[in-house]
Amino acid sequence: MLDSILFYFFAGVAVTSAALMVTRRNAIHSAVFLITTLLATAGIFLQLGAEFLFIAQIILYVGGIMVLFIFVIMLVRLDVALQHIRFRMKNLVVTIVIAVLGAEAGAIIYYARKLPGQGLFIQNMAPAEKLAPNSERLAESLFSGYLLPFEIASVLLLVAMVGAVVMAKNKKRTPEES
Amino acid sequence: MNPTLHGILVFLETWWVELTSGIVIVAVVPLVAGYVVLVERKLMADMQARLGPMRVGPHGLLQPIADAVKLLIKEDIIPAESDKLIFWLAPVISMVAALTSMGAIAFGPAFQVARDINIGILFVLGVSSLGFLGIILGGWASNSHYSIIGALRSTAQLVSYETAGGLAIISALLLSGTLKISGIVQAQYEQHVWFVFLAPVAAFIYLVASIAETNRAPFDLPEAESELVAGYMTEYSGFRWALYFLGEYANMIVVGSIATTLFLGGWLRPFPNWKGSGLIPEGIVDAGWDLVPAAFLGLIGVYCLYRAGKQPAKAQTWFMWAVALACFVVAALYAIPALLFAMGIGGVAGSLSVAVLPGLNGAFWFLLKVSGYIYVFMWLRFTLPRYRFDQLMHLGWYILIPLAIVNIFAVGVAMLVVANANWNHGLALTLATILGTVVTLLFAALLVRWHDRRTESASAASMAPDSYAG
Amino acid sequence: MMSPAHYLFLSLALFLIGCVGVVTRRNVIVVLMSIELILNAVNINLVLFSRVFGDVAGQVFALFIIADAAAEAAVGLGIIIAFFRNRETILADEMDLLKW
Amino acid sequence: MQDDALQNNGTLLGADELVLNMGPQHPSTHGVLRVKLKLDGERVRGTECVIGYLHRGVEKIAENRTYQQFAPYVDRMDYVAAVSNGLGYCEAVEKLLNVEAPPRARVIRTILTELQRIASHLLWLGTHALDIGALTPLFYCMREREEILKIFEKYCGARLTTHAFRIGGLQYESYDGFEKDVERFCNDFERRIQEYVDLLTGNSIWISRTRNVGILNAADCIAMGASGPILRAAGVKWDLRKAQPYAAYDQYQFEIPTGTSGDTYDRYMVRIEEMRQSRLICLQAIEKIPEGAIMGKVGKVIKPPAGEIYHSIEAPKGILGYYIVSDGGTQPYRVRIRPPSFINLQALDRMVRGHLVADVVAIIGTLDIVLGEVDR
Repeated sequence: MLDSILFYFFAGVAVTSAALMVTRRNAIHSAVFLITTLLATAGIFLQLGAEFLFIAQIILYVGGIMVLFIFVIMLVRLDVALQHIRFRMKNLVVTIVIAVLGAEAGAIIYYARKLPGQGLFIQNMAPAEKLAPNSERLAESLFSGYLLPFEIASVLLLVAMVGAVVMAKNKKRTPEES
Repeated sequence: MNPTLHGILVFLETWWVELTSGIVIVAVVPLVAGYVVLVERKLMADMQARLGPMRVGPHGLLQPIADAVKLLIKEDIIPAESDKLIFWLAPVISMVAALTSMGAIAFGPAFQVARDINIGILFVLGVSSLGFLGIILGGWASNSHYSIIGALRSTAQLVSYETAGGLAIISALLLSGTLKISGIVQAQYEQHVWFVFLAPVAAFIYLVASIAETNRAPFDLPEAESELVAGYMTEYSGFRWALYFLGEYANMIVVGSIATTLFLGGWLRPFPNWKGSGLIPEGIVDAGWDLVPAAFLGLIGVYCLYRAGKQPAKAQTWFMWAVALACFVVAALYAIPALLFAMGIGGVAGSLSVAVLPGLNGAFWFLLKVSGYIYVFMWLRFTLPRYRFDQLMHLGWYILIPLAIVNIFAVGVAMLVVANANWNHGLALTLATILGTVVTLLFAALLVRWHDRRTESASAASMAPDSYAG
Repeated sequence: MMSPAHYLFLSLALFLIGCVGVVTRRNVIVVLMSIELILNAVNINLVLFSRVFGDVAGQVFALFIIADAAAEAAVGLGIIIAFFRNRETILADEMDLLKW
Repeated sequence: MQDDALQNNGTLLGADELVLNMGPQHPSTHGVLRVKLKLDGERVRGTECVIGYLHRGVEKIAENRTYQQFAPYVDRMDYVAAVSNGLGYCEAVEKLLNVEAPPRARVIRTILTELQRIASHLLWLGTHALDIGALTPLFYCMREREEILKIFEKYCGARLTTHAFRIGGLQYESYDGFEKDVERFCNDFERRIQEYVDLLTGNSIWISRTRNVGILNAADCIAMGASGPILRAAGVKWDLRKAQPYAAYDQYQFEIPTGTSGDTYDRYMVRIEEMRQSRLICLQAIEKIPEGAIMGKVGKVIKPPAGEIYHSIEAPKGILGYYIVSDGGTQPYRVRIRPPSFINLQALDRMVRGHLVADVVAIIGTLDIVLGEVDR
């Protein structure tokens, strides 16, 4: 009972604010709605027993990435950010195509659910205890089996950081140390 | 019975402690924050040779309520060119983040809303850091240059100092080996020492970083009133402003709680493991500690009696008497279960005291430590001038963050040494801690020297030819 | 207990909304945000299946995706800033030069 | 201001400079100074001072008042150092009349003026520290200033705009216990100064906020006519109390404190030391206040002979000069006042270039301007 209320609440918030995010003209509003979506998704993670991802989502996504977005939106011109979405035929067509694709995928999920035992996927979840304690299990996995990808990810982040700094550095300005 | 009603009843039965704690947090914390403001003003007045608020209520004790009423009935101004939605939303984010993060804090062994979440400390950190979304959005939405400069400063500052603070916390987490809040306190109990003594450098870095995170002087640049009028809050007034303000003070309580949990032993009393040597029997020591909160309240009462005669007005004298009386009554109420417990009286009263006493004592010690931490905040605010933005950034990136990283390694190596050495555990611990601290401090000294030389040469270079260039 | 299909539908919905955003919006920043939304939808699937199979690997991958999203956002926004500085625009359909 | 910026591409990123309007309502422009800052990020690329929000036409008023009637007006210029203003004006008119105040009057004038210097510097110190973010010194300074204002109040009944002196001498005898009050204040004051020094001088944040900030070297000071502590902090040993002694300054021993680099920290040190020296002057002066009349030979109607005179004194903020032209009537033909704050304010642009917004506040504070005097 509580579980489904929570799920529908989070899912509703996520989908609604995602839709609002795509349709708002103002980029800051989009960012705020994306933050709402991300927080709702974090709630879904928590419901799925992924505590660590829940907090990683909040700290990294909302506290890090989205702040970066807002920062950049603040830096670039406002009247550009306020551009209207011009409704064009192209957009309509694209949206319809995506909707059709979505309907197909939805149908697949729906019918796959109707075919128990066909081996498409398991209907019921494993007990939550299998993943507890979550952060310890995650850490074990991360630092044993996935150590190399982990290191690569850290290198990726470093490269991205350096790249972003190089990219965003103002070359016109005379270098001035304070 | 109606199944829905039954479901609700079951739900309530399972979750009533959490629900009550949650309601208490939402209802009480704003009030507490208001009184923290009053305490701050009183302390500031005391340090500045004046009286502070005296008009509303005896010794200004009703001032926070009067302030709240004033702010509530103030005209609600939204600047014409502002972004209304965001302007409306931003202070709410600030406040909600601070209150939500309190959910996972353990204000004692019994008072915790989100009990036993595995990532407790990360939850508190992560959610409280969302508060600065409120700051940056509010600064942007106000559409004022002061606000936006304040918001930009705030973002840069929070990002830098959260990094330093997070790295400092890692040292303590290494020592405790868990993210669970009760686990961290338990680890300090089991290791017989508060982590502030095992990782003093980390505790200090966290102190500095937490001052910066809460935008308090000397790091109050985002709202530096002499430079940016009020920074990101410039365009805010009335109740929205009050939300920001309460958010800031609630945040102070949050960082104070984090520091208390991680470094100051949480709800543990001093010397929690010391059960008395041969001279004093175990029960007496425990009972003595149990009586400390009551004695503390009693002392406040005695002080009130002492001050009562010196009040300028009759009403204030009576008020002081009343406060003293209240203190004595509460102290007596507090002392009874402790005494019952000590005397080993069983029965209903005895079992009740056994159930209630540890929780109450824990909350007392926890709040005492948090108050001490917040007092340090205030003390620094009244004493120190404000940093400049570039100095703030240099301090964060060139000194605190490298220092925190080195400290993590120092603590890690010290832990390895302690784990592998076959010496006396306590001796190894002391030695390793001292060594780790010394290494870190040496590194700090090097950093500071390097940094000083660097800024000196930089400022000399920028001053000499450039300063008069049009 | 909700069935996995519920989560799949949620993830699908977010994914599709993200796709619509990427294709229809002109503001590059919003396009980047839509990509974040898509990645997030993928994360829901990963976490869901991690739970369904009782294997933590899915969550590890979700963590990697978050890291990747951070890297992507940093570089993407860096490019946007550099582009804005030179061209004074952040509209996707005005980004029609390969060199400036 | 928004419009200005929008024309320059309108953004923080795209714009070459962002124009920030500081004042006239701003907590730390010390009144109604308006400074338009041209910023690059937080770095100041240029400034433009807009003054005149407090203009009352003091010089014009003088032409329609008798010499005595005009005396209270000068108190309203530098209203935190009213006594000094009055001293300069009275002495200027006395010079025009060719009379001298009696010795007793001159000594009492000296004591009050030096007390006023301390009060002015105290107010400066408190607000300057507040600008840089130290909250507490302000209240300590106010506490000591209050003692001085009490002495003023006992002497002439007014605290701020005192109108303590009259042309030709004094109107009021010093009250009973005047010497004792001054002595008590001076004896306490040494200890009190130490409190500020403890709070600020060695504080590393204070030092880093003031060292190498707003440097104005000696040549620039002289070129711009900057005077007072600003000039002395740049290393120029120039003090009118020594150079052209007036009142009774030639009778007392005191040092002229000077700095070396002319930065904000030096100006702070110079002013702190000046307070100490003023205290010494007061102590020397109360030792022997000569007996005698307090009013010189000045008629009820002051009609100076036609001519012109320039007289300047060392006010707390710098050289305060009065240029008075008389046409032989009861009202001055023209009065021109050289206000130290106005001249010192010129240096602002040069001092803040290349610094950050936070330094602008510190530099406005260190200039010790009073807008009543700048705008007159």
